[in-house]
Amino acid sequence: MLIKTINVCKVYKNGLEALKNINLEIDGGEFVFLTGASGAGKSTLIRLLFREELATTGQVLISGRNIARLSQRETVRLRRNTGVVFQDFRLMERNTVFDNVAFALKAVERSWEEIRIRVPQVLEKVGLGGRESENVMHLSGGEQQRVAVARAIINHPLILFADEPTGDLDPNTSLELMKLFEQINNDGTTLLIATHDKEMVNRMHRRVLTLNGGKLVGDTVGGWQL
Amino acid sequence: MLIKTINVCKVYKNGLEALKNINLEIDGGEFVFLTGASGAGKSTLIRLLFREELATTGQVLISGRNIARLSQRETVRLRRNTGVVFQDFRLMERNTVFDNVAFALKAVERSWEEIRIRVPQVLEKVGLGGRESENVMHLSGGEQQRVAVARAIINHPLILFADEPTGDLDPNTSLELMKLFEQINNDGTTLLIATHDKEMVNRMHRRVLTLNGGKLVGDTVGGWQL
Amino acid sequence: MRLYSFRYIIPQAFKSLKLNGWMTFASIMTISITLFLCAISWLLVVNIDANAQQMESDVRVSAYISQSISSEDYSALKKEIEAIDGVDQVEFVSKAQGLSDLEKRFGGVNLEDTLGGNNPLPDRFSISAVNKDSVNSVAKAVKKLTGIDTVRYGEGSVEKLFALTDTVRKVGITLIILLGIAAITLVAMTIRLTVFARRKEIMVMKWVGATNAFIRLPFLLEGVILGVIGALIAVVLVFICYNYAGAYVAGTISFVYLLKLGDIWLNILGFAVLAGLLMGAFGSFISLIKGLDV
Amino acid sequence: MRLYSFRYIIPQAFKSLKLNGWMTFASIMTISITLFLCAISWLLVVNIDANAQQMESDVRVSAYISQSISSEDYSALKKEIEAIDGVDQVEFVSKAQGLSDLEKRFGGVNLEDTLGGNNPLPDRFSISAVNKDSVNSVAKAVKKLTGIDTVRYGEGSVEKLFALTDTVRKVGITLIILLGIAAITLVAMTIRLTVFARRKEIMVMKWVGATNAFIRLPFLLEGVILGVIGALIAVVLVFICYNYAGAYVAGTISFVYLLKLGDIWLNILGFAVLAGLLMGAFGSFISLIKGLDV
Ligand SMILES: Nc1ncnc2c1ncn2[C@@H]1O[C@H](COP(=O)(O)OP(=O)(O)OP(=O)(O)O)[C@@H](O)[C@H]1O
Ligand SMILES: Nc1ncnc2c1ncn2[C@@H]1O[C@H](COP(=O)(O)OP(=O)(O)OP(=O)(O)O)[C@@H](O)[C@H]1O
Ligand SMILES: [Mg+2]
Ligand SMILES: [Mg+2]
Repeated sequence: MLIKTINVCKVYKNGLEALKNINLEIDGGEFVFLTGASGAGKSTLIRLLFREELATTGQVLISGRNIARLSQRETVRLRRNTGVVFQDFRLMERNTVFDNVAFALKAVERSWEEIRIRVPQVLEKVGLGGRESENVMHLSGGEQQRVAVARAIINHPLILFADEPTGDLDPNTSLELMKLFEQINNDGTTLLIATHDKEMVNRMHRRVLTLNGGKLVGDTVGGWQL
Repeated sequence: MLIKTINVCKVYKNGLEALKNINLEIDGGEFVFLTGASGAGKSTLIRLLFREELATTGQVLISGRNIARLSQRETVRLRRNTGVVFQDFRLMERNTVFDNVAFALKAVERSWEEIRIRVPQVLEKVGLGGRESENVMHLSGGEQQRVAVARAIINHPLILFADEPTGDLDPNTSLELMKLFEQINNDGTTLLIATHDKEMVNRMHRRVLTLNGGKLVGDTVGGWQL
Repeated sequence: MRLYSFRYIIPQAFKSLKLNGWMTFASIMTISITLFLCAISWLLVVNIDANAQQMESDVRVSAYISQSISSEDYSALKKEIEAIDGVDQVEFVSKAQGLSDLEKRFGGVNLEDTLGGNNPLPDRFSISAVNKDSVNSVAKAVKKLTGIDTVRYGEGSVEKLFALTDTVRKVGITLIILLGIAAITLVAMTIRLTVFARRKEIMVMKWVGATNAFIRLPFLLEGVILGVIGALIAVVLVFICYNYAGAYVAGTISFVYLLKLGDIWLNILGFAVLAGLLMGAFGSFISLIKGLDV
Repeated sequence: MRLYSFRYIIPQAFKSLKLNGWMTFASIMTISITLFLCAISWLLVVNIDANAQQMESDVRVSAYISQSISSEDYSALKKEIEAIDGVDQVEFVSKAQGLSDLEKRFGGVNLEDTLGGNNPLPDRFSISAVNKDSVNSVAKAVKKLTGIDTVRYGEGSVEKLFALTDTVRKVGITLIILLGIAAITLVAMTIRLTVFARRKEIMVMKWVGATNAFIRLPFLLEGVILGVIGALIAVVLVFICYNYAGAYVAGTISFVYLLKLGDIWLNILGFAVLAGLLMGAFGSFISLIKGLDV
């Protein structure tokens, strides 16, 4: 099992119980949607899975290892194998589109030749070909979101967590992005995509996890549940 | 005519032509959707209308006044009568939900008694009743978006510009927000809502402006155009 | 802007100081440190100046009385000298006293015996001037009097002393001015950094319709509060250090004259608080001019 | 971390200095100003110290020769004195010269005539010590020699002088240490502010899998670059000011001894650059410890 959670609860510092007893298994190569109302706990779950936050109780296992117990070196290795699209993008402001995407390769110490070739390729894939030299803050909301996607996928991660990656995209662009995700999935990446795009979820007909008030209330293959 | 643009073009500093010769009229009390692909120029148009940016050529008239020619005092008056929901929220980080919303009232010098009563009321309306004392950065993406909406509407603005106000919201919450917008519209506020939520636009059956590559390519009452 | 807006502006300033926790701390530190250095420099300068004045007022003109004058006329001569412009005090030094001074100087040789009671030294007046600039003119005027043979006031070395004290004063003042400029720049830089870190917040305030004054006043107030707190900390540190230094100096170089803290504490406090206040306000102001162009 | 990561780390530092334009400027200003103040204080202290040493070395012990000794034995006596530990130079001052010094002092009275060619003053040796601490022991040792009557070295005032120069040195060093602490604090604060302004960027770097070293090194390098540039600016300013001050001092108080820029410029440059470098690196380091806890 690639991803597994055992009785995971998350209580934030202000006492808010964001996740309640989540038990979850995701196999390598799966393509999973995570749905739920606003504030249901989707982002919180993703944050626990890539170790931005630690579970209050319970365990999160990636490839069988409890990620709360990783050493610094192992944490870095986990992050290098995990792509994340943040709900609020978290781009490096004041940097160019190229630098934002290239940083993910620089950080894992790829050669300059490789960076120069692969960054434009991946930008082309998300529909931002030729925008390399622009400042990310000078892009539209949807364009920024796609830069965030490009950064997350450029490393061919084993796992991709995407938190509402189509929130700022129109239906057509969303569809293209989904096709890209399918392609990545076919290449072997496991995907967990938090989304509230009902139509998209229905159309894709994949496994759907549904959260409600911090509880996992649905885990079926098919369409939108709520 | 409340809002009118005459041959408006916008060329950004990097030479990108974001809007091309936009001619547009919106009457007081209208409820208008603004649609278009990612990067079509929706946010740019809204930025011109509330004077975050100035048009490169052409004129933007609000209540018949060219807003490029407003004095500082008049600009402040215009802003006080205009509510804006930003695509990236622009909340005051590190402040509480209450402070973020209350600031809009403080800035226009309302009394403390009024603030104390109206802020919880409007938060209740957007489904965030009882969350006043939380730090905005500790809210989920959709919750933050609703704080931004609450801040924009609390002053009963004459005009409300909302840039993808449902981008981070699930369908049910979106629907409730739309009902709120209709209610505001009934109370006399003119609304211009940039959105890419096809289903919503189809369901509401209102006037829809469609942008494509910076050009206004559609202006009809009815559904999604692209 | 209506007056009751201050209900929001004042708490806003305090709230933001609290929210920006350690940025507040950094700003206060900067102001404290620079004001502390300024105050210490100022104390050094005023104390050196006080000692220089002391040394200057110790300079005396020796007027040797001609041996052709009988001692009955001395008091008239003294009056004449006292009447000269710029003369402060006139003291008579007899030749007997001059001789015994001399004997002391030469390791206790008994000159009086050697001379057979015949003292060749002249009587003299020791004259002090009201201030250092008069020394020269006093010496000249005294010299013109009949009955005065020679006038000496250590010409070379006194001029040296005056030039030295003058230079020390100038160097001290230059240092204080330099420190002051440095302090204002540092504080402006620090506050500019905090405004920069909060530029988005400022933009938001504009979009919801706040007037410039409504946005700026809390920042200005913040600056003032930072400045005053910083100044108070600096003053406390200065007082402690000065007390300690005073004890040390009294123990080792007691002949050096040290201004009493009791006499100057109000100056320091007043100056520091005013400077802190102005620095904070000015720093905020400078930062806001550019930071608020929306 | 592989070595060729430096291909990214080094440009990253420069890029970020450029991107953070005026934050870079503010940091450099802070470092320049504080180093400038440090260097100026240091120059003051070393120059005062040089002058104090000069004054200290001017202190001479006068040994009055007993009149029972015949002048043929003087050279033997001189050798004896020269042999004493701590004696630097010995100069013979004849009683004739002593008398003429005295005559000058008393406004040109002709003492020789009055005394009828009978000079009552003793001959003496004027002795300089190798350093100020030996003055006392030299005086004591000389006093024990047969043939020496009395020994004088201005006991009271010389002790005063030594205490004064000592205190001046201590105050100067304390000031420099204070300034140094202030400088490091200010620089750390400034860099901390810039790191704070960029904390989100740092988080992003972590999430894409950068190692701590990969994130920290550019910051450290940035700090070092800021420090060195700041130091160089400070040094140039100091050189200009010192040259100007040198000309001024030479024109007004030429008797004050001023170290030549040619002799000390390398010290200043080396010290300032090292200090700037360490400050920058240390400032970044401190800031990163807290700023990077993710
Ligand atoms: N850092 C935090 N501190 C305190 N409470 C938090 C924090 N982050 C989230 N919460 C709360 O936890 C709950 C779940 O938040 P989460 O962000 O997981 O929701 P979500 O499902 O992603 O919602 P959305 O669709 O709006 O993004 C929310 O009620 C939110 O207010
Ligand atoms: N500040 C800016 N400087 C330069 N170019 C800009 C700037 N803001 C937007 N653009 C460009 O102008 C075009 C229109 O941007 P705009 O933000 O108006 O699009 P949008 O319709 O809101 O898209 P989205 O649905 O993705 O938010 C885009 O190509 C964008 O890259
Ligand atoms: Mg979320
Ligand atoms: Mg937009």
